[in-house]
Amino acid sequence: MNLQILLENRVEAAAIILFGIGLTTLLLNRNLIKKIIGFSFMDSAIFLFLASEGYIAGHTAPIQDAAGSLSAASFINPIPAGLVLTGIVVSVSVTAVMLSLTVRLYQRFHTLNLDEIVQLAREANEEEEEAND
Amino acid sequence: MEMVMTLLLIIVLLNAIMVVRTKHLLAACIIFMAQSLVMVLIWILLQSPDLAITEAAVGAGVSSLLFFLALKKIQAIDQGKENSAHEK
Amino acid sequence: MLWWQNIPFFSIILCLLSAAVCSVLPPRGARAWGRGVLGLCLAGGALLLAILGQPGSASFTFMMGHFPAPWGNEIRAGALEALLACLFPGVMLCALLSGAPALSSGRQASREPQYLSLCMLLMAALLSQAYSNDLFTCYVFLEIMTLSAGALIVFQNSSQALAAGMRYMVLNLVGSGLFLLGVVLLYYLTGHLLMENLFVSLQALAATGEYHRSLTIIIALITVGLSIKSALFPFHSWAPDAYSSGVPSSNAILSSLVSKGYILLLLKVYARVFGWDLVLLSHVDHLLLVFAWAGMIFGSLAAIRTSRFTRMIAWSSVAQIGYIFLGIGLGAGGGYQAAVYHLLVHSCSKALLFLSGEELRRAAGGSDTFADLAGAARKHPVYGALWTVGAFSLVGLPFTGGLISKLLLGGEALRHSPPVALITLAVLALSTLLNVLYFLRTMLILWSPGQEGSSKRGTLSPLGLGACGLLAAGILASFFLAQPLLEVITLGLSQFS
Amino acid sequence: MKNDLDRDLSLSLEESSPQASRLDAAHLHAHDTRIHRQDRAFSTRENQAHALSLGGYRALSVLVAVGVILVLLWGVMDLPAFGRDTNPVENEVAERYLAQGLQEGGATNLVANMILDYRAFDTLGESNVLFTAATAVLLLLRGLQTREADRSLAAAAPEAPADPILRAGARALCPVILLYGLYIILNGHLGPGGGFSGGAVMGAALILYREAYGSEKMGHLFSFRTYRAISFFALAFYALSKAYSFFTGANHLPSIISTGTPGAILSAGLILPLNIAVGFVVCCTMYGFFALFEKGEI
Repeated sequence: MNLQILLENRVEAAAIILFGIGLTTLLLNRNLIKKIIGFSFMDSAIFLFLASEGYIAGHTAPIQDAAGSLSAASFINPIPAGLVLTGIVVSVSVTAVMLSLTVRLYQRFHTLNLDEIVQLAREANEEEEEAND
Repeated sequence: MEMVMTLLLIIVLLNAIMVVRTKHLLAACIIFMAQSLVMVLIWILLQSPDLAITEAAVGAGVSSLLFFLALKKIQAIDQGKENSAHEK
Repeated sequence: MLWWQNIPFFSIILCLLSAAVCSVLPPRGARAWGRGVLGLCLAGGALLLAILGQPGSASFTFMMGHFPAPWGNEIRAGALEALLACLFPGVMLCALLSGAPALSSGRQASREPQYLSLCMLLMAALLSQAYSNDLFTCYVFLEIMTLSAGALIVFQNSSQALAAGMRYMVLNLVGSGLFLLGVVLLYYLTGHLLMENLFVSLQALAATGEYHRSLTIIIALITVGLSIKSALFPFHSWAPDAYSSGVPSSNAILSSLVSKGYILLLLKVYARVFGWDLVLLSHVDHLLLVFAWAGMIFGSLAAIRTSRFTRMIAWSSVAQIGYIFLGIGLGAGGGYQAAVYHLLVHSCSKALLFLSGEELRRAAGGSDTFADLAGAARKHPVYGALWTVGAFSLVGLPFTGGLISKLLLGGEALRHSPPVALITLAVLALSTLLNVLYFLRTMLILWSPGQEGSSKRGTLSPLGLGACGLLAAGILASFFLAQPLLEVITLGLSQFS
Repeated sequence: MKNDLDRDLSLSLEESSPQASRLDAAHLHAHDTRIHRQDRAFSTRENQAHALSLGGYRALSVLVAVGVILVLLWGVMDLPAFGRDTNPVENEVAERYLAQGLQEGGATNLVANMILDYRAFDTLGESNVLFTAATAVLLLLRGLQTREADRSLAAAAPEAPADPILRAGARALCPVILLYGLYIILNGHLGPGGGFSGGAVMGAALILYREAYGSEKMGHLFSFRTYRAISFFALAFYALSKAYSFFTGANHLPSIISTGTPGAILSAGLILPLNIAVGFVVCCTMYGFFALFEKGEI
């Protein structure tokens, strides 16, 4: 019976699964590029969830004609679409910043592995400390 | 429409798993682009043309471009490092 | 609508506009503009506090556009918001004044306008966090905070700063994602995004007992998301690096303002969206209490272990964030009050420690190890004294605000059941002891007669000194004016619900 | 990995043989290297532990993912079903946006009404998120090329003269794409589209032109100064016009902005100018991202 509900809400279920995969990739994958892709997937999962909230079966996109003759009851909810629009902008902004940071890190450390980068930065720190002594 | 939606959702999830499993970063970025294109279709099915246009221009367009550029840059940094190693 | 009710709106718009303006001005112009705008915001906040802080005054809402509440967007200001509107620009102004030398020296100089532009964006985001009445607006400005704070870290071009910036970004994005999912689920349940409407719908839902499970999950998502972003104990791994690798002004802004912005948002979501009752029902306060206990001990232990001066200050932030969350975990009236009070005190103290600590470091030749800092305070006795004031406040000695917040927390703990009260008091005592240990050690090192030979008596910049002095005055004032301050906080919190 | 460890072990065995005890200096040197070797042996062992834990790490990732997914699925299972018109989100808020959006906002695209009129504060924040990102990328990547490690990079990848076909294609396509982007922006209040997507399309046209004709030629057309000026004016216009609208709205003052005739190109009050401003910001930012990633300079 639970499966029944899941199947009925399959857009939401897919969004949640995608969110889980994206979150885990962002958090635990060591490769920076994959982390960023994971972040993107996580965000699109949330947007998918949000957009599916506004969807009403059989209704159309909320675009009136000039005379305002279409019935308001024939449209889907415009709020989720607007929020997702904002969210997509935020997501691409973050992606650009993350990618530029990745390029800088690669130029400095020649690796895309975040664990190694943290390790190397720590070593550089200690060397500097020794040089100061 | 129901069937198409289900199919697209399955593709979305498969893409996500493939990104995690692939060894090639270029492949991962191409999958990212494919993912954006699938999302465009999903937005159209969900009756949100605004989102479809934006996703096509931004997700499949600019974002993917930035991913490829970043990879190219990383490759160039590698080559530059090798070159300077050879010079030494 | 009275004329002064436009102040919150104007300060947000002014900061957003200044971000664009700063990016096109030359460095000197941008610096002057940025300081001027922060000064204006501070003045506006003070005026607002003078009006709204009076006993019996009421909060007001301000329509952002032509449409009333459930349709349009809204901001709202009460006593607490006014207090924070003084704190945020004030501390940032001090950080920028005192940290100016590191920004305008050498290769950084040409990038200073961009730095100031980011500071302006951060200020706009912090103010919106305080004023906004809409959860999705909060999310958008949350992302501005995340991005601009990350850029402030990597402004310093060092390897450590870049690596710290990346770790910061990754964990903060996880936090944003969890928060956004929580907001989206809330919207799904209620169909609203404005806090008042959310509150009404959620109370109705809670009364019917429907969706209890989903509500618990939503509260957990938002709590964990914002805890990650404010570096509460088990999620703190990014914080010590991020707080200690940037330029001094970035360190001060990040540890004393950005984390506070997230805590403030959490408090607002608890009080104005869910209502305290619903939060208590979900038992998330127990979780916060445990995390806070662990963080208070763990942060202090780590601060003792580290051999670097700036990192020690950064680690002590982890412990201090634990204090604030201890207040939230203790809950019900007095706890929240203590949390807000400690939030104010910690903002001033941490900024002061970072900024005056930087001057001491420069006096010691730029080194960050304790061995090299020996005697640094003797070269700059004024900054030594200021640093000592900050340290006293975090230890909780008399005549500083830190004492009051510890008393408030201890007093509140006593009102709980014996096990909770006992553990809280024991943790408070232990943590204070550890604080004494490492701050006392550092002070002894700083004031010890060091090697005189390498003494480079740097020039004192009057502005930087004034800024640090202002922060120290804030710490002392929070002790001597504790009563009126607490009244304002209580008033502000009561206006929340 | 195993080979590495073997080699290290054999090295340390070699070292322990008593042959390096002749001269003090040599002894010291050997001592030094031994410490070094031990260090390395230590780190290899650590690496091996790493390799062993890689499997565990992967399992942990899967576990975390499955855990998060299950908890969330369990949590949303009792949420309202998909695609019904009785869900809580279909309340008076959405109803008013749909029923009165045309009169109150003036745009036939009701989503544009919602994001640029009803909830314009969010969108003001959104364009500033983009500006924050542009500033951050500028801080991170500007001047990257000119520094040490990358001098050789320029030599490794000299700017190849673009393909004549690409040039011809770009000459034909760029104006069309630019016009299309402009159309999307100007049509934002009448149909799907708007400043953001249109701006991204226009940015793509600029990027294509740059790829075909090289950054130098593009630099004449679109320099860093142009970039700064356009973003500044667009953002300032956005903030000021919205400030005017918020201020009049909150203080219940009459606003000079009228919604015009629905469906006409010059209608919907501030929505069209705002879309144009957003379009310019986005176009500049997208092109700026590209230029900074490619050359470290706009």
